Amino acid sequence: MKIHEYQAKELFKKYGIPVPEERICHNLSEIQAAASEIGIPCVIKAQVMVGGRGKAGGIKIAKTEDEVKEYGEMILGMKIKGLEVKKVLVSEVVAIETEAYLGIVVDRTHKKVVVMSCKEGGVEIEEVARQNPEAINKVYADPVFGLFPHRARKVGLFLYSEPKVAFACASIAEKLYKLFIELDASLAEINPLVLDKSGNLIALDAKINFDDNGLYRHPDIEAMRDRFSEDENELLAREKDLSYVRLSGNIGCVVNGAGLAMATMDLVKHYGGEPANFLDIGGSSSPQKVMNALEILLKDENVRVIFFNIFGGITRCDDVANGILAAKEKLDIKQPIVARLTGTNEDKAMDILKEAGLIFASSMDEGAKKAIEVLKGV
Amino acid sequence: MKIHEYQAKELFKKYGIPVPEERICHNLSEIQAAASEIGIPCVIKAQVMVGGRGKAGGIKIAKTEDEVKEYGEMILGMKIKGLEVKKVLVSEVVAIETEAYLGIVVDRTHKKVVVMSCKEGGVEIEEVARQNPEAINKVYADPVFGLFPHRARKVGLFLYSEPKVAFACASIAEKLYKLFIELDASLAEINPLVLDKSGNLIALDAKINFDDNGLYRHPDIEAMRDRFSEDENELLAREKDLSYVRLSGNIGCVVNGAGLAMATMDLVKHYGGEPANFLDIGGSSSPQKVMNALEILLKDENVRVIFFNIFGGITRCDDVANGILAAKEKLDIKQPIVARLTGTNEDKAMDILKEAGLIFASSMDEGAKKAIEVLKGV
Amino acid sequence: MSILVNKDTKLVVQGITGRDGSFHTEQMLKYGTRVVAGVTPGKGGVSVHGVPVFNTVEEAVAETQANTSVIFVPAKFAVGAVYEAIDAGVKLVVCISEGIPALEMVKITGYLKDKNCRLIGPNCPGLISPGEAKVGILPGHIFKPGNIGVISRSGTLTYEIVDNITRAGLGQSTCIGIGGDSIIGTKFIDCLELFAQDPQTEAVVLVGEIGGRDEQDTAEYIKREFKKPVFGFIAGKTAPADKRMGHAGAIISGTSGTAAEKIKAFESADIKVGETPAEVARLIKETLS
Amino acid sequence: MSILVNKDTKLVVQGITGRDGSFHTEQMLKYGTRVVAGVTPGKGGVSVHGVPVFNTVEEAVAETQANTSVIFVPAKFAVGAVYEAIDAGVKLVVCISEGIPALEMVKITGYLKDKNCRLIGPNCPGLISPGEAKVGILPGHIFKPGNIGVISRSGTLTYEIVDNITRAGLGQSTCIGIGGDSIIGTKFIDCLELFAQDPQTEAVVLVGEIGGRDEQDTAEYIKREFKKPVFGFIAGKTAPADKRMGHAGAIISGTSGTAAEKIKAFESADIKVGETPAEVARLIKETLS
Repeated sequence: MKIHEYQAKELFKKYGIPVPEERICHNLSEIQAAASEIGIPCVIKAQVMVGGRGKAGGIKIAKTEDEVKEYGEMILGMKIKGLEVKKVLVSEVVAIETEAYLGIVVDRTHKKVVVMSCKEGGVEIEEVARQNPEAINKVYADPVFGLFPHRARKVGLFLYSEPKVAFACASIAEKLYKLFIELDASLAEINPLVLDKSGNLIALDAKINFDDNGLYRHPDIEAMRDRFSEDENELLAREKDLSYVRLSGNIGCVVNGAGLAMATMDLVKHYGGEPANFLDIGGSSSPQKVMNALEILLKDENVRVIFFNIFGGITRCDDVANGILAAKEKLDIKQPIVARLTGTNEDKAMDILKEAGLIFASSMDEGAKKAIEVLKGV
Repeated sequence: MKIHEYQAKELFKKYGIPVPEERICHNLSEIQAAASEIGIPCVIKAQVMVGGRGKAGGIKIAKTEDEVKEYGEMILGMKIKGLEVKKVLVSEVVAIETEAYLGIVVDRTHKKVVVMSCKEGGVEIEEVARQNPEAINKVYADPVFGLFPHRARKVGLFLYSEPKVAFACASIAEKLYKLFIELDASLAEINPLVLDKSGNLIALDAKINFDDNGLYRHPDIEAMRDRFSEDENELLAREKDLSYVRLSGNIGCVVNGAGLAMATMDLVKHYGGEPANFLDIGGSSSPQKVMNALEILLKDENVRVIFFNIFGGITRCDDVANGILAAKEKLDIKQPIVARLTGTNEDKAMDILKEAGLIFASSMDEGAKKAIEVLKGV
Repeated sequence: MSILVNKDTKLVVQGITGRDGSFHTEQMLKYGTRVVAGVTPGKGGVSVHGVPVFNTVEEAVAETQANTSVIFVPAKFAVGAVYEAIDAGVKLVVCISEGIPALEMVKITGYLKDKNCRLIGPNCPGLISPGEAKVGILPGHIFKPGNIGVISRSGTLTYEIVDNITRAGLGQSTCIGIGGDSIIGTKFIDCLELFAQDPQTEAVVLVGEIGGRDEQDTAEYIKREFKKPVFGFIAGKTAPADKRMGHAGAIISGTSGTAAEKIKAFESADIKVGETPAEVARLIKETLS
Repeated sequence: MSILVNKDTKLVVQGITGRDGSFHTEQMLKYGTRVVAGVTPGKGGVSVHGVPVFNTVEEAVAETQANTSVIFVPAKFAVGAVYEAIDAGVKLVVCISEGIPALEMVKITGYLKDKNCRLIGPNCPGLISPGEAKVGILPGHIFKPGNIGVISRSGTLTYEIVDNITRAGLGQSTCIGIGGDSIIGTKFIDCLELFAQDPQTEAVVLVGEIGGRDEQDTAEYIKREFKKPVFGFIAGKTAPADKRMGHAGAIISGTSGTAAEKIKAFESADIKVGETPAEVARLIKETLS
């Protein structure tokens, strides 16, 4: 789960990580009030959960009251990578001496939490990792003992030569680590970490992602979820305990298992079609779950054909078949359905569906091809 | 550091460990009020930090209002093992089905925290350990991962066969462990842990000792210290950063180093004398520290001769000598002083002290003997 | 031969009295797995499908000499169940349960460091040595004893590929679902090291997906020292960035962890990558015959 | 020969710029110890008594190949200093600092489990191999090279006993102050195992005190397998119960950990126990000549 910059900064504050003076605003008058409180010049930052806000014109320094109004009006409501800006952050201007990068992630390879730092700030760390990996300093936390103070100092001493600043940075690294661990984050990033002209460190931008598996024990974090910046279908799917991701194609896919669901999308594409979604109905799928899946799928108006790819194991094909039948009745499905149901109780499924007007396929390749053919015919 | 039963029970409550309904009282009217609130019959328990309160008559069940008054008056102010009872706990009567022992300590041999349990409650666990060790179940916490839930369940399943009670007990063990770790305890004991007639577990008595080395990070625990039940000299010594323990003899000992201080006491006893105290003035002792030591020592009116046993290393004998001189001047010391000062700057010390009227010894044996002789002569 | 599980596997099922635990105990027994014990705290003394149930894994191991555990308990209790299994001294722990926070897996990894125990999963279908033993939820009937080792981050996708392999007339030595989470107990390389030592295994199939760089690390390892032929499949070529595709570990972070880079890494290590699940089986068939 | 420290010891002093660290660095240098580096975070670049100071132990080890660390930092930072030393790969860490909570020592013990590193202390005077190297705060001049190994829970009491031994004309192979806390890195038995292997050491003195049962455990070990003559002293025969006698570990709990039971255990293992420090030296002299 992602949260906005302003939310991440609230958490930073709670953990004692220094952030600029700033206010979150929902409309122009709030922006103007915030600007006069914080002082002009000030920074106006679009709050959308994508990178590249600066390049897209979503971050501006307003030097006059007029500019506050101008940029405020401009940024509020603009679209960045398809996302509408509904909130902006009005922030003090920080006198930047140097910019650095400080981030924490779980290193999947070493199975440890790693603190990454880079003397260049504002960078896309994955790009640096690819092109100039030695510019990144990695300091690992012990899997059990956490980030030892001496390792935090190592982070600080890598970024700054002045001991006072280095140890202030070490303290920030320790706090960021504490936040990361206590909140089950999957990413916590200060980018850039700014050393200002007075010699103080300050987190100019903030990004925190959370491990979905850990959210159950952090209702306060779950409550930060911005439902308006998420896809409606994806929200609905999560509520119904289904995994769904919207794509831009027109062949709706219903699959059991995440790997097979991805492979199904890939196969559709392989044969020249365009998948409309990723959808995993999970292991022991009841007819009701199949109903729910179809209901979500059909909310996407781009879907023009539905492709069921079920490899029965724990999932029983007859359960899926019953779900399809029930859904057809209840939901008035107009789109043709291509069904490939194999494995546990596939014969029963065929019996159930034989009168249902489906297009059957005996392999996933055949299913994908038929779905594409049908589409051309429709 | 030790605390009273009622304080331990307050901590139990905070950690969710069930305790009887009870009130702490300082005088008879409070006792009577508490009794009527809690209901009669009730238990009246002396709050002193020693074992064997029951045997000493410090715990009584009052069955009538008259008995509340009678026992209240009797217990308040009584002396148990030399300690005056200044507070009593008035507690509900629990209908006991079974009694067990549940305690947590640091196992010095294995360097781990261990949960000890015994199906017999109210016992002196060290006695059981000596006489019937197999009656004690030991479950170790992992040094880093703590008390795994399955190990806590093992504790519960050892004490109780009924799963519901066993798991309730496991939960209590987990809470007691949490308290132990979070508060730097050195002992946390529920003795007895009672299963009442309704099938509920309840901590009928509570004992918590704390690791002095951990107290600096628990000011709230330090604040629980009952200064009135500690020896005045020992309190004063702690404030002055000296280790002092009062004994019943008349030869006051001033030594550098805890081991040597004990050996000095033992030596005094060995040659037929009676040490008045343990006193370690520590490593790098300044003249001021020696002054402080003598000041504390002299508050003990039993002290009739003072024996300095200093093995100079980091401790400089001249510092000690200067301290003695200064103290003699300021404190009007009437008792004879036997001094054995050897090691770093011992010659300087002799120069400083040659006119001070001390009795010198060249070895600790000689010093101990001279102190005893002097005493006989005085 | 085979790796990790075989006829000597003596299995304890943690969470045996639950719906999934009970169902799959029956399935595993039917397959011929020696399920010797079950554990559900507080249910000690009952039996499930004839398997005795104990209160603790320690007891189960003491009474039945179980050497392998499979975990079917809800996410909130799964972490504790893993520690209990390791603590009881079993040599192999297979955690089917999903939903374990990544940071708990980091800690479990720390706990395992000095233990003589291997963890497979979590969030995995388990593993099977066809004809010998099945530990987990894989549908036994699609497997056939043979010489192909299969290692996969996925469940049903594995079945799809195995089904194709079996239909192509080939069998499997051992098939391992290593799990779809970002931190897992046993990774591709760990399995390859075992397959390298297993004379029965003549070739290996790696079924990877987007997210992380386990496939890339594995490709390096294979270049360096793995001698048997390897085949590969990567799911998620059409997956968008920064979206979790079902599995907690199946996520492209920014521009890293894409299917393209994984396929490239595989190909650089001479791993034959199938475009479709069916093609994987064809490639194996062509190469091995 | 000797144990643990010798002419090859290359020492890094943690907290070298502090009052105690600086003073004892000078003392150790004067004794002939190879003090190769000091560490104080933020003071990297300066030098103390000619010893270069680094910001981290890692750097110090990299630059000077230090293999041993001695810690002189306040209690609140001592725990972190111990982890830093272990983490930097030194083989021996000697923690002079006192005041470390017992539960922190429990955790440190857990951390040490799979490390090739030994901790001595905390709350100890350090150790000395006379004529070779001194690591800690022991007064060097009272020691003399020889064949007696000394292991002690105490500081000045050890000096008292060593002084008597030296005056009796005998010398020491290595003398180790293991520390007065309840949980310590290296115990009597650990040292005895090393002395057993050291040909220079002909006899060993154990200086124990009230509290715990390390002396009792040690007596069992000696009965079982330690072949060299052992002498003993126990401090605290007159100590009352339930009172901490200076050292955090010197406390009789109820009725256990008394001097009497320790002396009894020693005697049952044929350890000659001196009634007074001077008698210990006499007993050794008598036995060895």
